[in-house]
Amino acid sequence: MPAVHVTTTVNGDRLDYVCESDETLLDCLRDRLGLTGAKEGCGTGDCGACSIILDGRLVCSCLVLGVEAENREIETVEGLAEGDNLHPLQRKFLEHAALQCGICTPGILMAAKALLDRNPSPTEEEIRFGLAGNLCRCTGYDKIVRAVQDAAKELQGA
Amino acid sequence: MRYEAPVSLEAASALLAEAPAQSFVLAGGTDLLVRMKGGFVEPELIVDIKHIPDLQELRLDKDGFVIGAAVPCAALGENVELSAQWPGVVEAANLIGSKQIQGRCTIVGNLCNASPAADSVPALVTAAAKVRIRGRKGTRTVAIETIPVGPGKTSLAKGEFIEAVLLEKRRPRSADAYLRFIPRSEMDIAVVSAGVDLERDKAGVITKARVALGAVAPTVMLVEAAAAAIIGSKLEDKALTALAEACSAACQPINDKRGTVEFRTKVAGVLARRAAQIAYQRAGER
Amino acid sequence: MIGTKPQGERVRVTLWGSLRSAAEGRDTVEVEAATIRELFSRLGKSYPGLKPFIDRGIAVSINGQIFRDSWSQSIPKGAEVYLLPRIAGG
Amino acid sequence: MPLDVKPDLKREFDVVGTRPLRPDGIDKVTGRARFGADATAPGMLVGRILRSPHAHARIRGIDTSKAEQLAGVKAIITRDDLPDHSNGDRATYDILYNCMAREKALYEGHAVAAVAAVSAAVARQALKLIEVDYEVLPHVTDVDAAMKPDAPVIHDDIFTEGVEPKPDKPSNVARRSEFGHGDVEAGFREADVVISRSYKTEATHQGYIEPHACLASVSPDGSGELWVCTQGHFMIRNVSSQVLGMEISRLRVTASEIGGGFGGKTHVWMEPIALALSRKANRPVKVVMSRDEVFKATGPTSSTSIDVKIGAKKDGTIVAAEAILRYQGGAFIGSWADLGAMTAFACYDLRNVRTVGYDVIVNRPKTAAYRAPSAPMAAFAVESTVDELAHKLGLEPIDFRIRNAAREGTRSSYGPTYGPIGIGATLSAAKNHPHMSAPLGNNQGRGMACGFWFNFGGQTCTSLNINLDGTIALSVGTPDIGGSRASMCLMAAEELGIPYEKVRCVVADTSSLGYNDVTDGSRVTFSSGMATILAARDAIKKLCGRAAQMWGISEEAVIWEKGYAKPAGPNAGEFPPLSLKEIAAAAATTGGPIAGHHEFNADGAGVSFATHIVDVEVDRETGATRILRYTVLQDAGKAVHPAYVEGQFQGGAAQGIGWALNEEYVYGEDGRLQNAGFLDYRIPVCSDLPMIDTVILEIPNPKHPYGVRGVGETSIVPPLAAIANAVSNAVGVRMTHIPMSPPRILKALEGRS
Repeated sequence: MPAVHVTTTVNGDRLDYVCESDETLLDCLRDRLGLTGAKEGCGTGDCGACSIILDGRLVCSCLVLGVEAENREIETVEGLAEGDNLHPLQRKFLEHAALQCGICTPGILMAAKALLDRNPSPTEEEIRFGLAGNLCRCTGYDKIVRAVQDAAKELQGA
Repeated sequence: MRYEAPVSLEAASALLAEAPAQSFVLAGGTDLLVRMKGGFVEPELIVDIKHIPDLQELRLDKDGFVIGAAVPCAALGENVELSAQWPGVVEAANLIGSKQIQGRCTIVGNLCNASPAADSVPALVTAAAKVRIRGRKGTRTVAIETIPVGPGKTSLAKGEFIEAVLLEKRRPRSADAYLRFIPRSEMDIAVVSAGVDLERDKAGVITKARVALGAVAPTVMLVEAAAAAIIGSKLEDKALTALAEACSAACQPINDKRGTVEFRTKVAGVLARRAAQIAYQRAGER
Repeated sequence: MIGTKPQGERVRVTLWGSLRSAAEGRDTVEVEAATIRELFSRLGKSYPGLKPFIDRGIAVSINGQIFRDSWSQSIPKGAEVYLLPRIAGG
Repeated sequence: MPLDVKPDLKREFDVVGTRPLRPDGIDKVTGRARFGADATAPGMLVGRILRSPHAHARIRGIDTSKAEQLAGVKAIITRDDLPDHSNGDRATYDILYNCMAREKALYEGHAVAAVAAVSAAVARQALKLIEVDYEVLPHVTDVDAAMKPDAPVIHDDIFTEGVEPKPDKPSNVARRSEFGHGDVEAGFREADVVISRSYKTEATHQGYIEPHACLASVSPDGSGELWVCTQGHFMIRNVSSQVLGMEISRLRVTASEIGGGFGGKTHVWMEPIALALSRKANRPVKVVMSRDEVFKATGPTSSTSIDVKIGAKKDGTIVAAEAILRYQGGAFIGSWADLGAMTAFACYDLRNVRTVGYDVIVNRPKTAAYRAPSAPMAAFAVESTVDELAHKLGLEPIDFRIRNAAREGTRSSYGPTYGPIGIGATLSAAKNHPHMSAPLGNNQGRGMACGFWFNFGGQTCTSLNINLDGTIALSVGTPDIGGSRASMCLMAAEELGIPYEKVRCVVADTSSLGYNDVTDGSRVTFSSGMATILAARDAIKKLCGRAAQMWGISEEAVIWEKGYAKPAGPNAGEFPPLSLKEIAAAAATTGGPIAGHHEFNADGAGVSFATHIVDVEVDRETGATRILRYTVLQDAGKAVHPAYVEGQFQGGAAQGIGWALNEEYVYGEDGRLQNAGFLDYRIPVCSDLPMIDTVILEIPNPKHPYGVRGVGETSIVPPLAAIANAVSNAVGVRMTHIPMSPPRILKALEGRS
């Protein structure tokens, strides 16, 4: 099967790439488009490090085929900030030291954004279940939850 | 590997009819792509059904709910009417994987992956759900429990695929509930699971019941004896104990990396009892 | 030894369990040494059984402080000296 | 040359102890940070490794001819491409053998061959075409089974060391070690109460979310570049060049951002393979491990089997303590039982103590360190027994520990006498902490435990260069896993007396600095921090010299204060202070670039203690355990950046919780790992844990200019025992097998009733 040409929108930009029909969207973002923000931690949808937002839904990009992205809307961590001002989540993660090694941070930021888009003032438990699909081995999640709570407050204009 | 994205049911079933042996339907892909990554399957053809309008619909018509095969589980939880009438089914569907998985996986995919531990299947079985299957010669509708026949195997004939899951309207004074045991609080495959659907009369006596267990046999198990144990009762302790014992007796679990025979046998009864109490309490509120 | 350096202090060295079999079963030995380097070279001569352990890397505790490689470290008079396995971190 | 590193205990710090944003944070929250797998190079090939499906097999032959013909395959290597350059050094030979199997495949997942191809698909296909002629041999994976006389012997050239008389038959027991003092038999006779129990812990993995990855590029003249995620790129350079017979200067290694390590990336895994493939193909080769490979073929912990016996008088004084510790170190010689035997009773002041360690070889991957390696398992066994003994004596667990805790002057169970140590402080802080007296519901229980770990210093080299505009370029050689660059900038800024933002810290590659030991042993803030402070002092001396030149006075008449050179002393003369910026601007005219360096083998790291308190709730009907509340109390000496100190406490506790409740390597009868993935190797998820409260104690370390102690490892030691004690307190079953999974707890509950 010859490679497939895909036209899609990533962080608002219309982009094209050519990929094999069995290549994952994660590999296309990283190897075809050079967007290495999404990371492969497991390749089986169990760690969330590859999380992106596809047509408004939080998904693991390792469990989506590159060819499925035709005419879809993709949001990745590279698109979170607007120009040089960071998204409140990005700022709060730094202020709360909510990351140590940072490999899980892109995926967790996308999951937190998807959570706050649907539930602007979540309880601690809602945050914890909203982020349960993103493994972090360094922090024990404490400061991550506090950073999301703080960002939610700021986004609410509180 | 050939990838096709038909936009009509006819095109899809035509593709699948003369498809090579190693061909698969793609909806959420959260099982299929894992098996591809692990090298367990190397598809020659993938038919992506997410571009067929009918399959993307979740609607309530006069006979009940029609849940299209391409509707992601997350959408089930967001449907107020479905969540109100079938909380057990929605609970089960929303336990699959994580938020990321929920955005993609479908209950038909969960059903056709035919894992003994599939989360949504016990709840759909207690709900007496049906599935509409499309083949070359048109469609047929069957009870959902006839689909899985063994780990990884379904009763679908070559070229057939499931269009929708059909759920009746919720009968008055009836409700369902689903519980599963996982060692963590999220992200796990059920070690053992139990679904209960029951109906009670005005006095609170249970008149109808269906009890199903997951991950304790090659396929989901409908346990008649467990239903019988609570019909005619108001879920007093004696009835609950009989329910738990009937479930444990029916189990034929295996020892594997996720759980032991003793554990699954005991906890099946515990979960069935707790699910029955939730369903009984929910039914009281309707 | 020709042109020997000034004699260091007599140092009492305690060996950990499995080294005893390499030092004729004794759990303490005495040797003259002013630094860890001298300690190792003299120990190796008087108790050849210890040489392979020393070559593979051994840690030395002097008054409770553990030194892994600093062989020029001096050994104060009357210090408590222990030989210990080389410790890996995580 | 003893350094003047004694801390000035009365010092008020300006920036050290504050919580600024880390200098490298923006890249990590915007996706720009480049980890191991994020690098590419022109003409790059994809490397893939063929691994043994058998736990133990002789490799009679490897036929790569079909694979060689596959279009797109550029290089294939096997053992024949890796001649033995170890010239008799067993440790180097074992590393070579572990990188690629030689005579035998020693564990499932052991590398057997490797391919470099134009695409992943071609590489995968090529691996299928390589035919390996295996003679499957009997295997053993359990530590106790491997010690039985009838167990299959894995290495016929290993004879148990540390045993008299010297054995003449090869054995899976590589080494026996012993520590302790006094007369334990006499002590047990004197005891009123004696408890002895046997414990087992299963193997766990560090669980870093970033799989190993590297990009190697070696040219025909033998010079090479390697981009790799590692805790020690200098170690990678030394070991890779040794294994491949390259001269060290030929290889330059750059440490990428590292996606977690915890000791698991302190070793060489597939880096020599990538270099060898690149050398043969004469093109860059990128090798990225799958998660399955990370579980099967990197460095999990030992699994252990430990017997503990402790005796005490009615008044609560421990009079005798003994532990026999059996640790498997995978298919190669390790000294993990040594560490277990040394740390087991290290928290206690004991008259009679004896610990015996057995390092055992099995058909499993080569064990690597995992955060205070070997200590959590030994602490689980000892702290569980101590807890049970406290209850038997009718004493509060915390009081029983305070009574027997080690203190300054205590002879440690591994030998040397302790100097000033922090365990007493953590215990009294725990005793007075509100968590210790908070109410508990039914099926809920509280547990506590203590933990000990050696910290150490190690070889460190740091350079601090002053830029024209007075800003600082700080180069350290210790990869930054948990935010240490922020601490380095804080210490440099503090010593120079300039704002934190004026310092930029980078982790330099191996051609820009002298040798640095691996980032491990909780050493970075201690050693690289001390080197940074001393490099800053070196720079300050030079800055004062330059100021003296500018003022035309003698160097001795110039002092440095809060970022300024000032004239001082009787005949110094009146000059307005010169800022660092002003001196830097004039550098060209006063002698050229100004820099401070420091290279040394840091010592005096001192030992580290922690006390943990945990509340759990156990579901009696399913055996599931939920963590309700968790408190970590640990001594940091001086918390340079408190947020990242808290992060180490919380991260260690979370890993301990996962180890205690869910994580384990599950092996089948066929010697194969059954759960090589994050679905069935379950590390804690966000919804599993409560907030983790931390208490930082600051008892200054006299051997560091700012009093710093390492904090990175100790907090993984107490959780296993603390949770076991909490479960026992909640539902009255003493769990002796880690992890305390629901099936095990349920079985224990049913066994008891």
